[in-house]
Amino acid sequence: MTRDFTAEQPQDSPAGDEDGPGLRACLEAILLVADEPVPEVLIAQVLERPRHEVADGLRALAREYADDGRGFDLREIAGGWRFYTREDCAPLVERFVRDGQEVRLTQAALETLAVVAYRQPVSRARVSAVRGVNCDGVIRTLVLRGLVEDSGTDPETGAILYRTTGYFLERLAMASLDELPDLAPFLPENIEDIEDNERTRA
Amino acid sequence: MTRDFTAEQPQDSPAGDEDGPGLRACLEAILLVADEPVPEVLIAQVLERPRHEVADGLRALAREYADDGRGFDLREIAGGWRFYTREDCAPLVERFVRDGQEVRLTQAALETLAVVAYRQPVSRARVSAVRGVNCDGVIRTLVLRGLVEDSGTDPETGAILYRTTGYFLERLAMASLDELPDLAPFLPENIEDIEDNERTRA
Amino acid sequence: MGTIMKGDLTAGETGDAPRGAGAFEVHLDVFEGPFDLLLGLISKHKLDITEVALSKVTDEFIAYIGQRSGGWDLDQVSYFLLVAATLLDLKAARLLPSGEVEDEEDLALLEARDLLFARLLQYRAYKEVAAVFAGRMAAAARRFPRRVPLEPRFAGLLPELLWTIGPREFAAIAARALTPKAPPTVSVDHIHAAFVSIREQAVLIAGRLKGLGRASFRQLSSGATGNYEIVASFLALLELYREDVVAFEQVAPLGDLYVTWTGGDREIRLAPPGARAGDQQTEPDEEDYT
Repeated sequence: MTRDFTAEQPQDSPAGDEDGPGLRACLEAILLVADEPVPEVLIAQVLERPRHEVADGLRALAREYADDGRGFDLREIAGGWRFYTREDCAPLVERFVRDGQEVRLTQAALETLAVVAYRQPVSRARVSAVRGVNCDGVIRTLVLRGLVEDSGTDPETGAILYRTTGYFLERLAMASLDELPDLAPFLPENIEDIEDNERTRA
Repeated sequence: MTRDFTAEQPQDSPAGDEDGPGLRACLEAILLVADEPVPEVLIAQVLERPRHEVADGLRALAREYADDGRGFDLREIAGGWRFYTREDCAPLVERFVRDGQEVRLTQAALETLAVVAYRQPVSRARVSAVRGVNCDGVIRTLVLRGLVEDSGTDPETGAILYRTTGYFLERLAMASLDELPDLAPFLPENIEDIEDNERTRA
Repeated sequence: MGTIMKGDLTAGETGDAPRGAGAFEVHLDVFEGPFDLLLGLISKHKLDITEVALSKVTDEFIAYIGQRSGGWDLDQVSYFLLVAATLLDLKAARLLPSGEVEDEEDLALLEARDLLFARLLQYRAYKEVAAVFAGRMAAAARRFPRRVPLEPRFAGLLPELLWTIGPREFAAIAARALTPKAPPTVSVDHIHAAFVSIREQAVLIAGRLKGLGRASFRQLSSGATGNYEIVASFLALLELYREDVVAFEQVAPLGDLYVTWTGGDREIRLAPPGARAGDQQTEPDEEDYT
């Protein structure tokens, strides 16, 4: 484990002096965790560098990846930059995506989906509190499977809220959420307590 | 910047003939789309290559990234391989990632987690006996955080047993539980006696 | 997250949490349990855990318990009392002139001490390794994993889910997920508590005594199938004494207790249980029952 804290940037200097990571490394690190195309301006802001420098850096990097025959490349799409798999690796990636995934939802996934369906829009923290276990990974799977989607943020907490999708309705053969069966017959009588209980826990 | 193409594998192998991408590119492409640690075996299956070849390829790639000072890094954690940002890019990535901050654990939570990690599978009563204080609430929090999970019940007492999760390994950046530091140097010699005693009391 | 351990008790390489040397006095109330407190006290006096100046540590430990008012829960109190009692025991043993004779009590004390310190050492080990965990977590948090959605072209390739449930099954799953889990309870099914009625015992004993006139308690309780039944017999006798139908006689302290029937032909009819709860304790109790 490195105890090397030279990476800490001094407040006044832009990223990438002698001690810190260079521009190339900074761009790579940011793009690696970006979950949607990142505009040049945003990167420039984060790195505190002039935009043209960032733009040049991104283009150089994209060229480098192509020349080196890497498995990924960097593309500018929809006003932002993002890592993509290289075109000629597609068949393998396809095989990986097909083979690596379950075709059945786990019990945990079904329960999580049910909580989202009846409590939507709802935050991950809330779902986890209701189920008593961490649901972050399961919700990511449900999003990946197109059953659940982002529906904005909670105005108070800023937490992302989730709701079910049209595909979810399709799978359950329902025209709308109004057709979700009433929970009352399935619940113990003290349903009021449940609501209260959840509120205090969540 | 490497221009070293020795990583390209010999022609006769299925996933890397003259026209197709080499092993290095394939590994990069697959890991780029993975959102959780990918076991070597799974990659070997998808690429139809011997596992040791894949293992060597992954290690070579990780070394190459480190030598080239890239912004990302390949690491084997929680039973599989995955792209991570490089450590000295952390300040920039933190600035970029919105909700990425992990909540820091309290001292009580850390100690409880330590007892569970070394004694797993273990009941709440056992953990409480070791710490000399009731740990029920802390364990509930650890479950909610996804660090600890239910692993069935003790056949004798019927008590729920707990163990650490894959997310726990991720948080500690360990490939497996074998990497837990050795506890022996810290412990008294007659630890067995304590164990027995606890069992009768717990 | 105020940790109170001094440097010698922490792995000391995490470099993250503020960990002042003067933290001890300030954060006295953050001690989470008796082991925590004891370790804190020991490290405060810079003592080796195996050669603790017991009397001093014991006094401070007891003082700490005395200071705390309110905020205790039963669980905590019992843990603290257990440790305090052990410490007091050990302190008392130190204060007494130590003779050559190793009687059983001495041995028990030695065992208690060893056990307490062994458990303390064990606790300290986990505390140290917890500090290692904190360090590793802090370091690991500086690296971010790639965790992004699939490119759209691949997302469409995911194998179609097998979906076998309908809305009703789905609602049942939701109801189960939304029902609060029952709080864990300790099962007492395995305890076969046989209830013995004191009134029944009283009637039984009265019957036997009427026939015998006089009998020892040993004799009267000889048919008992367990301790609880002996206790019940004894309580029954006290009830009969209150009814003024028996007399007790014990020649020597710890000697046999003799019971004489003085009630003539009286029928025994005791009040239902609970009607006079607490009376028993106020009953004169001169005799030295065994």
